[in-house]
Amino acid sequence: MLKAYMILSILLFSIGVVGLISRRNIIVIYMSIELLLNAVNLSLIAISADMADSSAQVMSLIIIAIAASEAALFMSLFVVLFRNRASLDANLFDILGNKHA
Amino acid sequence: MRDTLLLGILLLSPLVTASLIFLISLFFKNTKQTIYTLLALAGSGISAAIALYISYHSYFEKQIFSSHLFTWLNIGDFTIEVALKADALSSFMILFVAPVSFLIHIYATGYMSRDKSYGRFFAYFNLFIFFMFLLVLADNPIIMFIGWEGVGLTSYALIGFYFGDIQNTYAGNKAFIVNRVGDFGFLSALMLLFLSIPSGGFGFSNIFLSLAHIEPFTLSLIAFLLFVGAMGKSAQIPLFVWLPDAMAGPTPVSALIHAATMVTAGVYMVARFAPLYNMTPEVSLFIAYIGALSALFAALIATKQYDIKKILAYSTMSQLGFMFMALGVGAYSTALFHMFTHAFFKGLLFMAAGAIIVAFHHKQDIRDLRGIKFPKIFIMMAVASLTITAIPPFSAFFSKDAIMGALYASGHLELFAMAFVSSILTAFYMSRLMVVLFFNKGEQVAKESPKSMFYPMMLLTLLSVFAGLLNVPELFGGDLNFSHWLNLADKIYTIPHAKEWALMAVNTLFIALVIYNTYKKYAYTNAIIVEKNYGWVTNKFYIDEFYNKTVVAAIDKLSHFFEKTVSSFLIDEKINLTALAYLKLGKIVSMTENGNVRFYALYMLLGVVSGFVYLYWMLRSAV
Amino acid sequence: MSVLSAIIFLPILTAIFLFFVNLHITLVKIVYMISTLVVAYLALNLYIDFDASSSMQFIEQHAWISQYGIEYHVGVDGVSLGIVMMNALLMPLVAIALYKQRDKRGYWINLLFVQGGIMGAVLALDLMLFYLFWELMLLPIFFMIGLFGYGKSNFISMKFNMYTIFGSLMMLISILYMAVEHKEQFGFYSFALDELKNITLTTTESLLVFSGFMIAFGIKIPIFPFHTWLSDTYRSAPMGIVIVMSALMAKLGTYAIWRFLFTLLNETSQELAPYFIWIGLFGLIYFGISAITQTHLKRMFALSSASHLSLIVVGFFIYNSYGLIGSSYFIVAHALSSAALFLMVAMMYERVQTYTIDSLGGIAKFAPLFALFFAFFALSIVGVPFTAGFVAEVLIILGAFEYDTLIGFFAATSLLIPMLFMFKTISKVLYGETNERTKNFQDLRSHELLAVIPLALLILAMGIFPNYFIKKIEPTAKAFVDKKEAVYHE
Amino acid sequence: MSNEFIALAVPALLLFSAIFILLFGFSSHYTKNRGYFITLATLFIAFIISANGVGTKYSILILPDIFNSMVVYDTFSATFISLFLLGGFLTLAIAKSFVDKTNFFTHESFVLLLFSLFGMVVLTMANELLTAFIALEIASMSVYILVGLNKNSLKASEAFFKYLLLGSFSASFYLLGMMLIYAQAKSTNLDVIAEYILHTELHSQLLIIAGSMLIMITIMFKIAAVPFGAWVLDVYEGASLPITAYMAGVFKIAIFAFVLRLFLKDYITFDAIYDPLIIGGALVTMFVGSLLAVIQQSVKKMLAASSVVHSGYILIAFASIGEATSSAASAIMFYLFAYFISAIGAFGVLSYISKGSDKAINYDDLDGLAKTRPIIAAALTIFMLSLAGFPSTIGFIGKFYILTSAIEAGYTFLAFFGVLSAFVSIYYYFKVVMHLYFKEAGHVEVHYGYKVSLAFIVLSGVVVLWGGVGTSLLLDIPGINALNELSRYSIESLGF
Amino acid sequence: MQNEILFATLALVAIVSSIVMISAHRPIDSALSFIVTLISIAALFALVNATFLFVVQIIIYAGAILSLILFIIMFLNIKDENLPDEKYKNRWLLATSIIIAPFSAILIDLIMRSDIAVNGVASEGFGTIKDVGLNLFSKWVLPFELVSILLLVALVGAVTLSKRSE
Repeated sequence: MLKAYMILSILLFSIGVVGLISRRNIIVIYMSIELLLNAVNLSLIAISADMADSSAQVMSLIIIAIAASEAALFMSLFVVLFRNRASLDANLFDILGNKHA
Repeated sequence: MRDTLLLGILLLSPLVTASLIFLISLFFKNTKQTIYTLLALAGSGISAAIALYISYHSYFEKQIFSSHLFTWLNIGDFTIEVALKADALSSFMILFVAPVSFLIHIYATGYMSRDKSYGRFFAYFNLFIFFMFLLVLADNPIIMFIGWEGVGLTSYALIGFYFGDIQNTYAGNKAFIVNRVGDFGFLSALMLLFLSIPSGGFGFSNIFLSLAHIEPFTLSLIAFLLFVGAMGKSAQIPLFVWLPDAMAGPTPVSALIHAATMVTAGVYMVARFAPLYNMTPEVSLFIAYIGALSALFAALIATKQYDIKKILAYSTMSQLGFMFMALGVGAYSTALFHMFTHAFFKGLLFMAAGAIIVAFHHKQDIRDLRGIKFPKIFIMMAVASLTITAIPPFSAFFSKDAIMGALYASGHLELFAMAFVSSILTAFYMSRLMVVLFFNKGEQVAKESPKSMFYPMMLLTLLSVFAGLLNVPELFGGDLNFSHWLNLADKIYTIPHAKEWALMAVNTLFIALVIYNTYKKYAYTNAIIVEKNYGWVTNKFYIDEFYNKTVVAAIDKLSHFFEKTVSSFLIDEKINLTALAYLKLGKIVSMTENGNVRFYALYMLLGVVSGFVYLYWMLRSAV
Repeated sequence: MSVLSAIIFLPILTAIFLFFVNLHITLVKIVYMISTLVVAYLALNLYIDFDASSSMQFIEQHAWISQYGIEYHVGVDGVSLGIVMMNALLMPLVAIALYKQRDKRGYWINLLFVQGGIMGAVLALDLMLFYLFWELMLLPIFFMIGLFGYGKSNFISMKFNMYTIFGSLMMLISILYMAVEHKEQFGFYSFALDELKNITLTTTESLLVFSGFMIAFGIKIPIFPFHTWLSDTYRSAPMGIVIVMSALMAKLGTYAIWRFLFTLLNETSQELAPYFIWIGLFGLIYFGISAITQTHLKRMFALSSASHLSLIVVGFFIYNSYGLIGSSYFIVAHALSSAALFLMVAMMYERVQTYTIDSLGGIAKFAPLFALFFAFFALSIVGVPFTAGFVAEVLIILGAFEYDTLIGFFAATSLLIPMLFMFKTISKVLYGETNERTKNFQDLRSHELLAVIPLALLILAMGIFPNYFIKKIEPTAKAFVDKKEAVYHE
Repeated sequence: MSNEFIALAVPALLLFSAIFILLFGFSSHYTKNRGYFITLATLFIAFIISANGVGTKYSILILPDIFNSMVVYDTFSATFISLFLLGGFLTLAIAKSFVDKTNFFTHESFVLLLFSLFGMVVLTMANELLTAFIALEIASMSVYILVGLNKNSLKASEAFFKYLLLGSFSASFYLLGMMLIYAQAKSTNLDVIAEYILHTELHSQLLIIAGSMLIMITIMFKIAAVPFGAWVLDVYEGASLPITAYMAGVFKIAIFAFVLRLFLKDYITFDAIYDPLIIGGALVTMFVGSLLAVIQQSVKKMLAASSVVHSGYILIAFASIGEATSSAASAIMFYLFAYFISAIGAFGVLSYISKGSDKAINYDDLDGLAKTRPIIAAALTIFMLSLAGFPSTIGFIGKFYILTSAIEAGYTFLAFFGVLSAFVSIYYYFKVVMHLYFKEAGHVEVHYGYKVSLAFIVLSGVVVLWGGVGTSLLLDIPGINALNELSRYSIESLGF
Repeated sequence: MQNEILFATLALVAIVSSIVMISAHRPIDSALSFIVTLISIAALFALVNATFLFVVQIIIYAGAILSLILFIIMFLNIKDENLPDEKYKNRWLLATSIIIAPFSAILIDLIMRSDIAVNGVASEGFGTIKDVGLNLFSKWVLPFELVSILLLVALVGAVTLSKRSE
């Protein structure tokens, strides 16, 4: 069961990565990141169950808290970005690249 | 102590006076000429006096003067002393070098009297005789080489004396550079010689003692390379090209350096190394051939020259060829004796030419100087010309005849033949010169030369006539005093008196015939004007052009090739290109920095994936 | 603090002082003069106190970076003494000759820095210390070219910098490699010359280490084919630095070959010697011939320097006492001559504002003193008798002949090749018709005379009485040759 | 002061000060200057306290019962903590003009600065993966926000965006890796993991290896190793200069402090597996970094790209850690000292002369500075030389150690490539010097004021020089030897 | 067996919904499918007796964070025309999937090969709030405290960044 959970978690993680890279919409990108964290959590819970030790659950609890703080930052990021460019297209934000140098 | 003093003063008085003149002329612009004159004459005069004194003692008392001044270099076995030695050979050399220099000094005070650079001239002049003495008196070849180079250097300065015309400077450059080619050989020879000698110092005596230890090939190489040095200095084929150009210098310079002293240094050097050359007959023979060729070649060119000094220059080269022929067959004393007489008559010829040039406003072309009226000069020049053509009983008769005899006796008849032809040609070009100058209709009358020019010439005239008496052969009841004095490792050739008489007679007869014919051809005609003044002979067989086209042009081309093609294009440009390529690559790589965050994430992913692929590969082989 | 440290650090400290204290330019020059004269005085004392019967002396040794065995370790022997003396002598003379031309503080500060750097590099006996100074002396040169150079000076200073640092970095790798090897073989780090020479390396290792060093030295000298920075740099650099480069810095490269390569990698050096002899001979001819068609004086003399430096390299690599003494002597002789000649060129430039040979001519007519000295120094570079260069060349040629006859002949071409361009130059610059530029040519002023006369006298003295000078080098040379013998007998 | 006290006092001080400023910021008594000086004073005091822990060799677990052995205080952490505090202090001190002239430097920025330092302090002491991660997140998030402080600036926002996004992305790799390690070793404590590795076969370590790899990716991201460091140019460019200095000089060192501990404790066992990766990473990082650096027009970007190269150098030493443990580890420490001070100095000078403007400082902007501001120009030159590894500066000594350790470990070729990229770096660093000295100023510069900032710049310059030549022979001030001792003690306190 | 079926179902739901999330054009669709993912993950938690975490997951993620996202989407009032025109979205998705495939495959293979499962027997009350809480405050107190600071940082940051500059 543990391995199944872990494999599922790896798959979700990969899907998250794919989403993160492939999508231009920053909100979707953000959700992909959240998916990454959830994937890790899923494994941790499984490990916890397997070990019959709730430490891993604590860890995932903490990760959820971290995710929450990331969420706070991302929310403000959306605000800042949208305020500046009225768009949440990741491709638009490239003035720092060499194209404009 | 006495030796040191004598040799030291002999050597240093020209140097000191030269330096003084230099300093004065540089820092006190308005010095009177008299002061220079006094200094210059004092310098050479003292030397001349001491030289006569030394020669006297050497000749009559067989004394050897030697002096050790200081150690020049001492590294392990390599010890070079600054040592002077006046043995018979050196004494003989200074016997004519010093007085002739002195005479030419006096002459030059007159000749140069109106030149602005009077002081500079004498500074160089005295410096030159210092180096010449160093060359002659040195007791080891390295010091001799220093003198050898030094005369070349001062000669360079004097040839380019009138530096306002860049061509004169180039002539000086040419002289020095060609000389240095010879020096290259000379120095190489010395190095080889030094390294071949077991130990015990590098003085001449020790060198000659050690010659037997040297293996034959090295010895020949050394002998050959030494002669390369002599070729340069004594203007032999193929290193003669500088001598005619060297006539760009003031005439006293030509008289002193390019007739009487410096150019004879090669002869002196070969004679100095006589023991060496006696051991390498093939090189000696080579020398003889080079001498013969030079004599013939120069004489041939001289027949078609029009510049009075150039004629004399080629004549010098030709006479030097005679000397080398004698050296080549081992008749060292004979060669030296010819050198001795040559110093007088050639010096005289140049001085006379100088007097003419001064008197006729620096005209040098004999076609412009046809039929000049200049009686005193005419007499002196006639004497000198007769001397050079070896008409008895003038001095050169004895010397040149001895050479012919030696050549004949040595069995190398081809050499003899070449010498004979050269001798005939000599008679032709000298008489051509004389006849054109003096036996033609012309209105040009010169004013008399100043006394300072005249008296030295007088003295030299006398010497030209009588110097031969010092080495009268047995044939005429003499006992070859000179040869005995010099006591060189001569090869003794004896030929029957009858043959000798015959040779002499034939020779003299031919010369007389040539002179007569020449007179007939050129006297009071315009033969000189209408004769063909182009062609191979007139243009000196295009040797200069040949050198220019090959050596000089090749070096220039090579220089461009090195600088433009190799350095700039092949190396530097490639280095710059590498740098540019790096920048270009940077530009390409920076395209990954396109500012798009998704790409950055993609790079990360690629990194992750490749890392994991690597890891998996690693672990597969591990597990 | 020994005299050597004083010689090294006095200029550097003076430079730092001058940098921070904003003095009037006249005062700067005075401070410069005082500093360099004190150094000259110290160096003279050093020369007098130098014991001609032994090799390395005045050793000073302190721990510096102790964990890595890096020491402050300096000492002087016959060969380095020559460069120290030249460095001490030339710096004040440069100032005497050029003080009117240069009114920038940076000029003098940088010169002081260079002096200290060169002193340090010459005297260092610890490889790290050597490397430190070796690099440090680069910096002021970089600044000098960039600040006071001509033409595309920015580009050229950068190029020069990159070129030389490339070499230095290669050398750094070699040094580090040797130090690490030392640790592996003896258990502790050391960068001392005396220690590092004990390590044993495989053939490949020693070849690679050797090349690292050689690239650094080869670029600095420069030997073919590392020379392409040379002519542009010389052309662009201000004269003070040109003098330093040609008279001192380049010599340092040859010196370092001898000091470090021959000590550390004696066998490899001997094995590779033939190649470098040929490279050197090729360079001698190559640079000499390249110089012939140059039209820019500084470029020409740059190539001329390179040509002679190649000969010095040959002298070192022929590995006998003649070669060594000859090269050491040539280092000094050429330093004097080339410095003097470049000084003359600088004075000339001040008057005519051109370096182009073809636009000059007839200077000798109005400026006999200038012409005299110019010609004298030029001839001393060619190596005519009675000048120091002659002695050196004779010794190197002798050494070359001892090594091999053919190589001897090639080495002897040094009699010919420099002449080809030098005489052309003398003729075109000094002789011929005067023109617009040269007709008002002012002869040497007294302060300029003051600068060149000592050089001329020293060149003459070294040419006429070489034995007096060579005695100081001989023990060093003997030790060197003994070492070579030791290798042969093993 | 007992070490335990120091270990608790320093983070506590930072934390309390941060919270104090946070609250004080809402009060009407708050002025920017006060906030600034309180922060500065906090940093200074914290530095003084922590500096007491430097120099002797010890290693203690802090309150092991309460904190469950999750944090450890040893010479290693003490040294690094002092270093960041000093770094933070210097950055802030030099940035005085910048702080004054910009309006986005509100009290929150001081708070965030202190928080980030707090995070780094904990990170350095962390002996457990999750603790380390949270500490890292505290530090990172503070820095993300600091990057985006100037929210009116498009550049800053964009930098914030990129940094946050990629940072979170990379952080999730860390968590994934941690999860894998935990799954295998059943613990996240470094010591326990090390124990586990020591007593099991490779077969039972597969997930630890994979997990370590994933953690390494996060670290590579933070130190901007290629290909994980693509963000660095953009973010450095977008952030305001003091923050850039802070990131380059301080934050990066904190990461390295953690990595070094991680490496020495756990990774070293997998040396054979990771070495080729690190070597490859080092080579690519140096190569690409120097390629990027040579073509930059902006000095700031150039410094950013060159910081990538410096990461490459440090990776060389990491590769060598397996074979030449103590020398490589001390080399890393020393190199970090060297890079720290030089980078802070270099960015500090840029921030000093930028006067708070958002504009990128191009090479041309430095033209003629040597004439108008000789001292500043000289200081910048010294920093450039140090970054380039020019002898007589601390940067050279650092590079020297790195190269030596590489050679000692048998990676001479790596040292060779290191030297090659150092060669290229000469170009772009000297280009700065060239512009400072050789070009004429296009415009006349007014004076910049703030003697304090200037004093600290000069001080840094002197330290850079002293670190390159300093020896107790001359003055009784700790020089190279002392720094060496320090790094050796630090490494030994980790058990080596 | 029942567990396996449940797991398989939930896993399928999670995967499908997450794929929908990353490929939906409109963010609101993504968010909604993401909720499905989160809930299925929460259900997976519950499946292994992590009851407390199940609750937390539902409350914080599906509740708080997702509402926040939705709120932001609404708040910013992003219209369809403001959405990026993702022409090559599918290609990107495909390409990235191919790129990441080795990574996933390797990790899965490693997991399959490793001996991680200990099959511990859960005690009574495992995964309850008490169990987790005790653990949290005994072993994990430091991370807990640190997380609070992290949240504070995030808070300060969010406030700083979101407030309009004066």
